[in-house]
Amino acid sequence: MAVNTAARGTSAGVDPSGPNKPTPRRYLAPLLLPAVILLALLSIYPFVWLIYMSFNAVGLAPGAPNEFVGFDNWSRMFSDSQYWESWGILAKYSVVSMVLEVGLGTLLAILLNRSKHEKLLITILLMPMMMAPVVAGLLWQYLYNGTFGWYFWILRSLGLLDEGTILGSSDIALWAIVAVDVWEWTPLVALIVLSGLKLVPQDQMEASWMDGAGPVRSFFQVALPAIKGSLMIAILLRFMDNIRIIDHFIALTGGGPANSTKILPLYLYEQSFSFFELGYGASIALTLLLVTILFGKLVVNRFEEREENPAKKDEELV
Amino acid sequence: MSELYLPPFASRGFSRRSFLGGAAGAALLLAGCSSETGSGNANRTFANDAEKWKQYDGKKLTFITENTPPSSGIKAIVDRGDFKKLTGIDVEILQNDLPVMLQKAELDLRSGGTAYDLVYTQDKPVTSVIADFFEDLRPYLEDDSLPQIEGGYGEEAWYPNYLDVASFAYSDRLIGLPYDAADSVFCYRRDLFEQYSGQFEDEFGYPMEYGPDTTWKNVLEFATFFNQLHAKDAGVPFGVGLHLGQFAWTTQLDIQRILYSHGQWREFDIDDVQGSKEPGPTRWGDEQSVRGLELYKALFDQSTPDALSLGTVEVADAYNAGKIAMVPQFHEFAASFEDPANAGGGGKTAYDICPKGDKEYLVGKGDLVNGTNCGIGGISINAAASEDQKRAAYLFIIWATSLDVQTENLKVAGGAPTRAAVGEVPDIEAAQGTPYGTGDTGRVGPSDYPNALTFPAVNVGMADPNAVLGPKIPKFNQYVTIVANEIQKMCAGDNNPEKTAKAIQTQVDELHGV
Amino acid sequence: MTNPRTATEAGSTEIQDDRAAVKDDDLVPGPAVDARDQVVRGRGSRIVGIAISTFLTLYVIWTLAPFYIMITSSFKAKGDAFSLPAEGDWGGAAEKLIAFTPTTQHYTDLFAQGEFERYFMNSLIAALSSAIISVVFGTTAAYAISRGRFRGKKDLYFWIISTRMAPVVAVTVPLYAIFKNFQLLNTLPALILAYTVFNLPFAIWILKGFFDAVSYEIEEAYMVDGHSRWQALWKIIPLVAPGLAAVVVLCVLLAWNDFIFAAVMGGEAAKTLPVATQGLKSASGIEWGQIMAAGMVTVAPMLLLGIVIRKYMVQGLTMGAVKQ
Amino acid sequence: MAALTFNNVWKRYDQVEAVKNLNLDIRDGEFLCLLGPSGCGKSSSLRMIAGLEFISEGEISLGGQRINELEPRHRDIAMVFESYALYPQKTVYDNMANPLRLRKMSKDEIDRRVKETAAILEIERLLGRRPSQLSGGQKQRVAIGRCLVREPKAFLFDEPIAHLDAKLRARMRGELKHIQKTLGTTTVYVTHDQLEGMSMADRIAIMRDGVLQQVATPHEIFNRPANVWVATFIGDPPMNVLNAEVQTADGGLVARAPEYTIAIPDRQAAALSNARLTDGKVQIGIRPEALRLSQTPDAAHPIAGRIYAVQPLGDVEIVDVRVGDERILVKTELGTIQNEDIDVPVFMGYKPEKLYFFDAVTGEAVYE
Repeated sequence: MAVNTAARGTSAGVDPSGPNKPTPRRYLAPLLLPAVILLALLSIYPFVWLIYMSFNAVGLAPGAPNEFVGFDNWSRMFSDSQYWESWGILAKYSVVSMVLEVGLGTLLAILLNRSKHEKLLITILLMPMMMAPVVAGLLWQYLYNGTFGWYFWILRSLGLLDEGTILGSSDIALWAIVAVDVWEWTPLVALIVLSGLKLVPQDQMEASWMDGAGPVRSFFQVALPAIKGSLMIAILLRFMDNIRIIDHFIALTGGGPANSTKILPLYLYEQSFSFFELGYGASIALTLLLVTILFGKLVVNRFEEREENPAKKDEELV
Repeated sequence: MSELYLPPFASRGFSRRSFLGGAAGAALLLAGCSSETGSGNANRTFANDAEKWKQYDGKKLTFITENTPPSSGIKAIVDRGDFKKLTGIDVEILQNDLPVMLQKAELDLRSGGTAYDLVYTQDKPVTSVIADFFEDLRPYLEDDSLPQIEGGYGEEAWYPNYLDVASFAYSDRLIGLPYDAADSVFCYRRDLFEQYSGQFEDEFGYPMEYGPDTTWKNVLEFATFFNQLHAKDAGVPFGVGLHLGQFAWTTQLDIQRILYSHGQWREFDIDDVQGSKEPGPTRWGDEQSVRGLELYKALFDQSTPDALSLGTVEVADAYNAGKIAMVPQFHEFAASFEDPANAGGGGKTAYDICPKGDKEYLVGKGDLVNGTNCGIGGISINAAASEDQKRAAYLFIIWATSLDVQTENLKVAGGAPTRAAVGEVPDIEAAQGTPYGTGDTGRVGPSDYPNALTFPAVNVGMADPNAVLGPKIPKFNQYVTIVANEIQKMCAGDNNPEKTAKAIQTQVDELHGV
Repeated sequence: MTNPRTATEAGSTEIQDDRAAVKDDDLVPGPAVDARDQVVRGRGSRIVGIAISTFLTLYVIWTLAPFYIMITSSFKAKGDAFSLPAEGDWGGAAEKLIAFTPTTQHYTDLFAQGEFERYFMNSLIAALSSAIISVVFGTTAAYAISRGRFRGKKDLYFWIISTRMAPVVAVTVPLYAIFKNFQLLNTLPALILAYTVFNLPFAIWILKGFFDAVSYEIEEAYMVDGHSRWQALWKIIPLVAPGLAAVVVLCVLLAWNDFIFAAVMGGEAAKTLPVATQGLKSASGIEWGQIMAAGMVTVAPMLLLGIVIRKYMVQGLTMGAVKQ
Repeated sequence: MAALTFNNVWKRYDQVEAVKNLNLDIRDGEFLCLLGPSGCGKSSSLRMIAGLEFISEGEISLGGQRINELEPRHRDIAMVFESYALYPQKTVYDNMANPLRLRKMSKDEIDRRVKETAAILEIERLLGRRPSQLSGGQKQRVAIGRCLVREPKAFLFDEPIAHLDAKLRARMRGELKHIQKTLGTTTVYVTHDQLEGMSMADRIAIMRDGVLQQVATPHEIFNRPANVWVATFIGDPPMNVLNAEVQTADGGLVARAPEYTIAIPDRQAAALSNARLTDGKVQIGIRPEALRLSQTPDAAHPIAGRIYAVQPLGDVEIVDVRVGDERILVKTELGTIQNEDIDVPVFMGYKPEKLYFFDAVTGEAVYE
């Protein structure tokens, strides 16, 4: 029964593990404040600025007045068909790359988990992640190139691509960028899931075999519930990165052809730094931020859940 | 953002010619202006030109420019010390991809920054966007304490039209001098034309020869022919290359050439040289624009299948790889077309003026011309810089656009000179194609100055009535983005030409608040 | 543990299972890692085994092929070396991919004309400085959050984390305006501060986990032994050293690979490698050989880091979701 | 229900041989306990039966049928894990129903069986809970329940009660034995605790370093251990083992050590003289309860020593006596020792019929 009280303690929000005993407050301030002030300067101040900008037509010249325009930027945004289309493209892009990355990554993790070459394979899998996304974009642009590109050549030689090129057709370009994303980031999903698999209780796995489950059934019955947390973390991290990082798009298509790859962050980039519609850009940025913060909340919750998990595990042994 | 564009004084239609015509008035005006610039060395007197050049010894200038060969050439010449020896001034030359360059320059200038003293101002993508932030050069032209432009400021020394395009936007302020140029010429595989001319005649009833009267419809037929040929495993894979992908403004130029050829159709009812901050309703959506798009779509269907991903560079790569028979291309690419290492290059290419409009695609009664467009790069001075920096920068401008440096640049990097006299330098004259109009414009063969091969075609293409120089509008980049997107959609089969023209019209008019 | 194939010695990413210690019979293979190899499988197992090997091999090829093409292309001379064989000519393709005369021309060009040394240094300075700032401030803050108990702690923590997750472009817009006011544009300090926006929260996030794992009793023991509270804190720093290493490495990686900040705020004075690489694309010709060489220069140091300190890379990239 | 046979079974992990040439017949309906210390190979043996480990060499058959190649799920064997291995996301009911559902049993049948089993185990009121809401003993019952519902050919238990507290363990021993006897299912039970083996098993198989030492009833194991190792492993406190040399004296045999001499009873003397002892070295085994103590020297208490420590255990006490370099434990009634001070001299006597003799080199027991 001691177990139950401990569990209750956890859910009540009291530090469960014991090590984090309180440090007197007078010690906390000098430790915490430098970082908090620095971060506030670099994030809250800009955030307030961003809100301010979204209600103004922003003049960049010194002394040039920012003209208060009320909700003009906002109403423009809601009636801007490209804005909504770009959300759609972002969603399409994220969902498809997510499905592929989670599917492939989970499969990889399972295979890695049983592999004798786990370390070597992880090292290899890390390599794409080390590459600056913009360099990865350039590299793949070269691979896709209709004149020099090996991947173009391979697809043509295999007869998989009869007309058009990879980045030149609005049907394919987005999927071509998905492929780059899958190439660079599936390993990340695999690593996170792998760490989840390490937590899969082997005894439960065996119990389910003894119960009569086959490999597939026991995966769904035991492994999946155990790695669910990891999978969620992987998915959320990838979703947020898709919103955060647009380097692949900048290097590969710049949003073309025919806006078919203009995901929202890229549209924001274009409005802000090609057309210098900084006020309008700020409105778009705020909506993106809002969504990211929602995702962020989910991620942090997941992490906290996972940190509490090992405790649960111990308690099963008591 | 609109308050940024309030013109110093409105002056629609004020052109260089009227400005130069009223010479006396101008002199008065200039005298008045020069007295304003009364700081530093402005009122000093110098014993000779050498001293004038040296007056800013020890200063440092920063020049932000595109990463194209002419700028690389200037950088090479600066780096070897030519300008420093003359003036004692150090120049840091920053090269970037044009969008990045524009972004940086625009951010700096709009915010009143002085990170860059000198800015490369390509006429439409850059100048039309940030024209208001450049120094008026008129006072400098008349300033005795500064060395003056070799050969003066006038048509005698420079290629026609270049001055107009590089010098003005929205006002009579003279904001730049032409420094390099990218003019469209028509490049085609002469070897293939000769080889298949007869066969083409059998099928189409006239010989496959390219000349000043060749129309876009002819080009379409040539392309169709080549593609049919390719279906039989002969010739090259594709008939014609287009500049549809990558950068919106090259896509806009690609369609603009064709549209202008038919009755000198323009996008806006504005003056090409001055441009306008309030261009009013666009002409997109009218019948001629629809016909033009139909022609463009037909050409697209006969072009490389990957045309949607090919920008100017990529289409040149494809041409060099021997995949394309014809391509309208900017004349600075001649250097790579003449490189014998390339399958499609190395003396197989002929250069001529862009095709003429075809009466079949002409709506109404306009003229049919050989529509030619360009990207003229000027150099301008950041108006926010200090007086001395601006004067030192002026020294750099007149040096960089001088005959000697342009000639040198052509040798070093295959630059694209803006002074007609460069073409008269004996070596370079010898390297040019045979004079235009002899029926054999395209000179073929290896050359030390491959770009010079295109000069005869450029000379005619960039002159009236063929040259189309506009539109200079503050929202040029937004405008071309709309055009490029809609045309790409049309080519991808999402929209027909008529709907495309209307879609462009709607969005552009909305952009300009019409 | 007598079984050499048990999990304990397998290193980084394996999670040690404490049940192994409780288990009476040490000969039972460690949990998770290898145990399933020991399970009796049905007849299809050989085919499954072959399928698995094939899949893994293909995946490794898919992962490495771009690197191979990048490396070889960076050593290929212009012209013919870059052309492709006829479609379907697989023999010719193999020849083109393997047999060519390597040249270091592109690298020489980069460093001779392109001022790549300077870009390299810019990248290095920006990345390292931001990493150091983040780790110094991050350590104290993480300690305080780990040990402290105060109202609003959760909200503070979430705010810190959400900063790390903000879209880069969204942050760039206001930061640009602010840096402009402070005349920081086009300087390395601007980049260093911008990277700190993401690196500092990341450092706090990871290091908090490490401090949580250090028992408070250790500090109490130091204090009982006669150290002050500050000395005690200082004494446990070595215990989170792996975390500090992980954070430095990951901060360097993030900053090194950034493009948007450097492109918008870096200017020439603070041009970094990714921006310089992208800048090799021009409107009048793309030197793929040179771009590939520049890409190699950009990616090689990080690859090296990745191989040398794989463990921390894995941890950092996964935001600590993978514990060592 | 079926018999289980190990036929020359080996288990190897890379360099290590975990089970060496195991031959063992487990009869139909028998409760067999695999007993041994850590690393003796008992768990590996059990897991080979389950199919959770490959059989490196040899054959295991169940009901006369070779099962080496059968996947675990096709063996029709149920297993209770040391950690219980309950599915945390499922309720107790679903945990127990899981194996039945995998066998595509009808809903009613599943319900009937789960409830029946729950009744046997007295866990009906827990059916709706999740494992995290259960105590250790309750989890243990659920884990057993998950096995019972299946009516498999054999039960495997892997240290099922090792993590319960002492009181609960004693109770569960009785219950497990009762259930096994009621169902009559062949059962293999792995433990390191000799008490569990002794109290529950029909027969005990003792393993050490992968080698089977002895298979016998608990009674036989205790009273006729096959070798010195088994002898000392079973029994609490463990059997005393003294080193001595066999010598001839007074027409009989004696075992002589520097501090004492023990006369070897006649019935064992014959065996010992026949046995080819190396250099006459012998080990003498005496269980602590077979020794008696006196604080005065007499003929019945020939071995002299000094008190090292006295551990009273309620009704009895364990006296730790130092004899020369050796220590001997004596289990005696409370109050035998008046003066418990350290180093007080004491004298030990023994029942000759309770002496064991082992070959000092091979460790084999020498019986008449």
